Amino acid sequence: MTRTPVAPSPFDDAVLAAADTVQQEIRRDLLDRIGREAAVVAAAPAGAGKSHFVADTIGMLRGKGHRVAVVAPTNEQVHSLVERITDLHPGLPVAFVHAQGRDLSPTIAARPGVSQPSARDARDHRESLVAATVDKLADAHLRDGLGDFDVLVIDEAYQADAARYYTAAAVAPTHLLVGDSGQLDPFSTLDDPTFWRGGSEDPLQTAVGVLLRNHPTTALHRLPITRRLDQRAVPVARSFYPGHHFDAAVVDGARELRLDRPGPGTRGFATVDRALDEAAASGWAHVTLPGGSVLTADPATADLILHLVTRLLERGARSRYEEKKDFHPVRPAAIAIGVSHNDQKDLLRALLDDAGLNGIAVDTANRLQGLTYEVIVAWHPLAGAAVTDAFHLDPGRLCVLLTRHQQACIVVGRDSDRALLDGVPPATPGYLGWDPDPVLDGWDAHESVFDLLEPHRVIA
Amino acid sequence: MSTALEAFFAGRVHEGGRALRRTTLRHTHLTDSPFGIVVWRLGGERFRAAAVAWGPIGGQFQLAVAGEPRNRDLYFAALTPFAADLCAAVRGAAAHRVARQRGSRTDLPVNALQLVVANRSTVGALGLLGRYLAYLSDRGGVAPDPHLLEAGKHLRFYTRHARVPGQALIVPLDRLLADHWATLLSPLEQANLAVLDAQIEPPRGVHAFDASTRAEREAHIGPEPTEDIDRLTTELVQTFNRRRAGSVDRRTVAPLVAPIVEHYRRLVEPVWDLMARTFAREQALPAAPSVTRRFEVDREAFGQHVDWIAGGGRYRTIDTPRQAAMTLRRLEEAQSRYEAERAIEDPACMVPFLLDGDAIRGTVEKVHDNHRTVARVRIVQRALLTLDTDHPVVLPVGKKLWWTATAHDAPWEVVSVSPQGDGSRVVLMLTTAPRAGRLPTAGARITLSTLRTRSDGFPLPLAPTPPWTHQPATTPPAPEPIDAGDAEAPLPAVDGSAVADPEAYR
Amino acid sequence: MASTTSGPLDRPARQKKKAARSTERTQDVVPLRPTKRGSGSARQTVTAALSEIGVPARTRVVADYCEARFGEEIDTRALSALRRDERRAWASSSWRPTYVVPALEGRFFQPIRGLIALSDWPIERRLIGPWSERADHLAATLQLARQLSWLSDRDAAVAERLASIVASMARSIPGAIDGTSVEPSRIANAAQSELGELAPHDGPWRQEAAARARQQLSQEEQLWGTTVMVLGAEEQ
Amino acid sequence: MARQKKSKLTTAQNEVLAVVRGRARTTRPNVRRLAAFANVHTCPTAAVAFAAGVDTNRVFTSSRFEMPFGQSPFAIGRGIAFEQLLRQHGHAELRRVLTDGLGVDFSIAPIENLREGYQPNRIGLTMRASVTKNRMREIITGPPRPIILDGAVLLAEVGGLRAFFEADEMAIGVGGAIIVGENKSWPIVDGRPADEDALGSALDQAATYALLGRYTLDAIGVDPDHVSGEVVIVTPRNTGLTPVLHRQRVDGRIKRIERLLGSVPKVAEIANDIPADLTFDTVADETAPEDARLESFASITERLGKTYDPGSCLTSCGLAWACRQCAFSAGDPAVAGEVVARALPGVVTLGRVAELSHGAPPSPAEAPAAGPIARAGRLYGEAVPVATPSRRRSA
Repeated sequence: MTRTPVAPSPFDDAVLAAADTVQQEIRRDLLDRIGREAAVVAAAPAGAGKSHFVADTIGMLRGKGHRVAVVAPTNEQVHSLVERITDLHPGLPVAFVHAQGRDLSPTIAARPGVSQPSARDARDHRESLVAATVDKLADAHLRDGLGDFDVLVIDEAYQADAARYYTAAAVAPTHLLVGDSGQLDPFSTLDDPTFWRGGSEDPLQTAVGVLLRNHPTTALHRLPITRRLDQRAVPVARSFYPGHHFDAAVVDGARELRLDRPGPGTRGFATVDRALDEAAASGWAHVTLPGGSVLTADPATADLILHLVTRLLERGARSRYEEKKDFHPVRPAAIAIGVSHNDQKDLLRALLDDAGLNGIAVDTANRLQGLTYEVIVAWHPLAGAAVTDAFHLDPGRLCVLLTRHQQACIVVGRDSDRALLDGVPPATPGYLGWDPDPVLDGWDAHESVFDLLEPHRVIA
Repeated sequence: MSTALEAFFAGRVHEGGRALRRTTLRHTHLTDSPFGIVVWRLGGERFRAAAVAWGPIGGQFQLAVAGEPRNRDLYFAALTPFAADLCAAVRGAAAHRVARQRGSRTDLPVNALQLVVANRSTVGALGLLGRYLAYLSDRGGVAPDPHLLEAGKHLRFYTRHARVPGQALIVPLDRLLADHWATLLSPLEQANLAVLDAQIEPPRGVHAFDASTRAEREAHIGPEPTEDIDRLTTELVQTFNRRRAGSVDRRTVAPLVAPIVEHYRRLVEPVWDLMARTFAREQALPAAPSVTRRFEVDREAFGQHVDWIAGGGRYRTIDTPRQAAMTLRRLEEAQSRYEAERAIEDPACMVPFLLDGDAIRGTVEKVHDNHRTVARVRIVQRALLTLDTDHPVVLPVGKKLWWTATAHDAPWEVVSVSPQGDGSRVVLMLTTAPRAGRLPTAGARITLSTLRTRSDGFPLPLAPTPPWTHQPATTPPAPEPIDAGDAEAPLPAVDGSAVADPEAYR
Repeated sequence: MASTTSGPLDRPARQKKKAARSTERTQDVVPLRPTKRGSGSARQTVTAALSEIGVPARTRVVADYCEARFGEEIDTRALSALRRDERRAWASSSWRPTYVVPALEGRFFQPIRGLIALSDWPIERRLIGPWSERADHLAATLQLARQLSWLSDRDAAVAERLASIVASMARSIPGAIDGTSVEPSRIANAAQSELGELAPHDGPWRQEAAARARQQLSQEEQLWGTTVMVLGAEEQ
Repeated sequence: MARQKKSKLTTAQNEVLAVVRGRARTTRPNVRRLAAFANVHTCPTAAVAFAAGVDTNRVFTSSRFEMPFGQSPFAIGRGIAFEQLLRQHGHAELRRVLTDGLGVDFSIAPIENLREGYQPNRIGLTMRASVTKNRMREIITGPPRPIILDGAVLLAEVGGLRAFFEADEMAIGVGGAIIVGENKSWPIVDGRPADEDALGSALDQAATYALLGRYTLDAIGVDPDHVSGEVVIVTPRNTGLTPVLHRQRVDGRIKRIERLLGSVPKVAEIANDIPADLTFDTVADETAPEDARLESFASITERLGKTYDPGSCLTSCGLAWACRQCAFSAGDPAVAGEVVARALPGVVTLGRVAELSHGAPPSPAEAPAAGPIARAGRLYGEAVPVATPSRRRSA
């Protein structure tokens, strides 16, 4: 049990130094390329502090007088980018160009330097730092001719697909692509989106993918650090980044989750309490309901999840951090529930609202990408499934669900889930010029994660 | 797709002994003068249509048989009449235009030539044939008949357009039937038109399953022949080649090819009749309102294609990044809109959405159209709708649903959900100003769902020149002839029983 | 597998196939079962019967139900042979369909002779504690009574055969049988009310025992029971 | 690398298996049979048939359950011709395509043709296997010159028994690595295969050879990773037969094959606990009446158990049509495919599904699945009041 006294420095200086070196190289390579049609790619594991790095780099670029456009796939991601930038560089002018109804939250919007002009105004005033979603920037470029920047910075570049990148890429010659290669690839609603797979024209490859495919010599750097995850979470995270080594920035014991009121409570809560204690002590708990195949929006699983979060708050969870060294209560806003399907999301949302827990976020893996919470409850993608398929095996989905947390992650599934990986994976089709295989890769990732979680298993 | 519904269908089909309708309407436009095509290939020879039959569905077919399709001269001689007819039919259909009411510059063809084939594998076969013909080289200074090249371009266009969800320019009947009927057949088995038909209309007193297994054994649809079929073909072709002794002269060859023609006529006839029968059966079903809209999109594409060809245009064989990006967007658009239109127009197609909780149905308890609320800064007028659903529903507050009657308009937002009788009482708020037509009347039974028929904002065409990031290091090859190999001498056929491990050549 | 909708093919599969054999049905109809009843069809029939009963049941009851409902004679001795085959199949491959398994007693989780269940049921339903056997009997009676009333206006023949079973099952239930008449609704109510009294005891016990089982037992033991030899109990 | 130890069968075990085979025609495992078995490996009946060496594709010969797995003579002729094209004139085409594709000069590389000069039996295969092993050893001991092995033979332990696998070609000494090649006679046009599944299985075959090659090196104490995780597929380009080479990484597929080899049931174990008197004899008896053959098969599957999944069985197992018949006869939801089977936890037959859809009272075990089905029944009834009648043809 990690009740070790706080180390003098909560950080692992070697890891920080290594990360800093790489970041310096990235900035140097970027500055070398300014004015030319060239790019730098920064691949990061989950929670490497990308946004901070992006905000910092943007400040550096603006300091040198370069005009910058910074984009990300979703509005939420851009909102938090604007927040980060203004955190680090108070007063630095940032123009957030957005679609109707996607305004910044009033508090951020009110910060000095922050403006929300129309695309046309942004163009006319030659705003020198524009933030937008990839789609909005593309639209503003085509419709209103917004562009002519020195540098385009793309965050979450592994979620942006080549089709969206196509137009955004035209706003500046020099690009910095920052992203997390372990998360979900761009997806399509088509029944068969594989028509172009393997071709350099494939609109569904990632922005990074199309860039490296067409320009294999592009500088590619790997950040060797995760700041969000601590050492207890790293082994699991590593199964999603083959060939990419990284370590936790914080030393063991720098973080702690404490449950003031002791469990186990009433008989009904026995399992829930055991799960919470395990999660608090080790950072992980894998709670399994009785085996068997159930509907995707299984009520029993939803109930268990509800109990877990209510009980977590009831027991007065408090956490301690490298930054905030003394304990502070875990608020609902610091808890999120990750699922794979919208009907699971709807069911849980309804249950939580009834229980007056509107503060707790529930969302699908796609929407949780890039976000951070203290505690995550993850509805295992294979929970109660009768068979495996490409969607539920996708390593990216599992990666997102299991790498959002700073303190603890509670995975909820069924006894029978592990057995789905007995036997042999299905035969898969082949695509020339396209090596990865989501099913086979996912099969391995899932298996190693199951093994890593086994010591934290709590049978419900 | 709702698994519960699929299970229900399986149970009822097993019980009733025949397929059940998945729809109450027909969701594919079927024209009055469709152009049918049947293809039989030489086994393993993806570019060799050993026989092509074509003609008006329900009418007589013409049959083109080369005898030795691996001989360029014989092959082209046989295919030319088919090519000529296809070109004539396409140009004929494109001749009459009407000025477009709205949108793009091009006038809209009044009609478009609808191709009908037995299955999706025939679509694939035509695609390869088209790829082969569209870019023929004039080897040895002999230019192939221009009809062949043009027909190749048409086939390329049709098979690429086949990917558009809900399109009706080229109709693979297996797909059409599988969309309209629920059977006991697994997806794999649904690829056989005869098997599908047997489950839909089994002979009197015969269970669908028994009828379809027999059909599976006895009916051959093509385009890929079975071992038994090609054992016959092999003998015939060998005799043919021996007799013609290298001659490709029409007069010499014509009498010799007759037995092979007969062989394929026997193969084509049952398929042709089957196509006519299945086509007629689906045509009898009332068409869904939106098929005309979707076919208008098809006609536009068809018109643009014909103009492009007329202008001597050629198609790339590999999309540019721009084409791929725009196509992807177009296909996704078409797909979601097709799904929505089906379910909104056809109660049977809404069932899976109700079962999966993506739609709710109930009786309007009351409508309050003068509710005031704050939208961002100012007070606005909104409508509140109270709906009593037949079945308990799980909906988070704030979830957006579209009333099927206004699926092209603004959504309703869930305000509250509470138990009520056997179901739930759901209060929803209209997310825009309550105008007439936007509000249902009290007492009405209505359905709301996540489906909508309008997408936000129409996308702009992408810049013609790709950004440097999307320019391949090596520029992709320009469209090239792929017929180089067809100069090679025909390969000797080898019977499976004559080799140790025939599987090795699969 | 009965139903009433019209059409020549709506009879239950087995009857349909008998028809196919006896009467001059068209050749297209393939016999729907091997003509001889081997241990083979016993497996399917017993599985079908158990899933319709829905709780662990005595082999005798299952056999009677099979006969009444499907017109299949099941030799109760064949059932133990079946169970051996089942376990071999389970051990021999990663095949994981529904098996016929023994119900387990709740202390050492040993298989209980002559009381069978289905492997895809949650373990708490396959465990037998102080109240469980009675509770299961009531649940079974309740379900069969409902089944009876539903069938009676759909398949008189089957209903008739079923009635006697339901009657004999209901005998032990106070207030279920009024004289000789078999009233499904009356029986159901009686079973329901007694069940209502047992549930508060049986339910929690099963939950607790199931939790123990899932902590202590391997997947295999959770299905087939432990093989610890205790006086009086023997592996079957 | 874990490598199963091979074990000889006892006479008794061999006799048991002989009984199981009866009159059924036999077959040996090879890369394609292994791949086919992978698709049905959870089926106990398929496992027993595979272990006993029963040729499932021919068990039902000359009955209505015989599946048309045969190929057109033209297709086979094309395949053979393509192989010959690669070999003729001292393997000129193979040399060219490897040189172009791998960037290593094979124009003068020695070629060890293992297809000729060896007896077509286990002795010959054993000799070819040892030559293959020796040539592979040279990757570290020998001079750094490229060699091509045509028809390399690799040893595998399948189900605990020795099996021989024949690789199309093996290019040794490509930058210190060994690269496995697989030839297919279907065309690649505009850089795309006509059929992604065909490409997938070709890559799986190459992956199998790569894995067995690694086992071979491992067995002789050489670093297995000398066998590259990248394989090559050689196919015709466009019309005609002009060969072209494609490189592809198959690490994931290699892992899959490793799992597969590990999950093939041990023949010895199967022989030990197989029910006595269980045999495919009657099933394979072409003189017996069809229904008798089916019935005998049904009793086998009943005793061993079977998993019928149309999606995988119909493409991979010669018993599938018979299995489908049994499944239908039993009203097994599996006939309608995996989606349906998955939707019905606790409900055993389609007949029962129909009843539940008509409102039959579900048992506690059936309740979870019954609710949605009954509701589907109601909703469909509302939407389609009377099932659309359509003209019936008379039989």
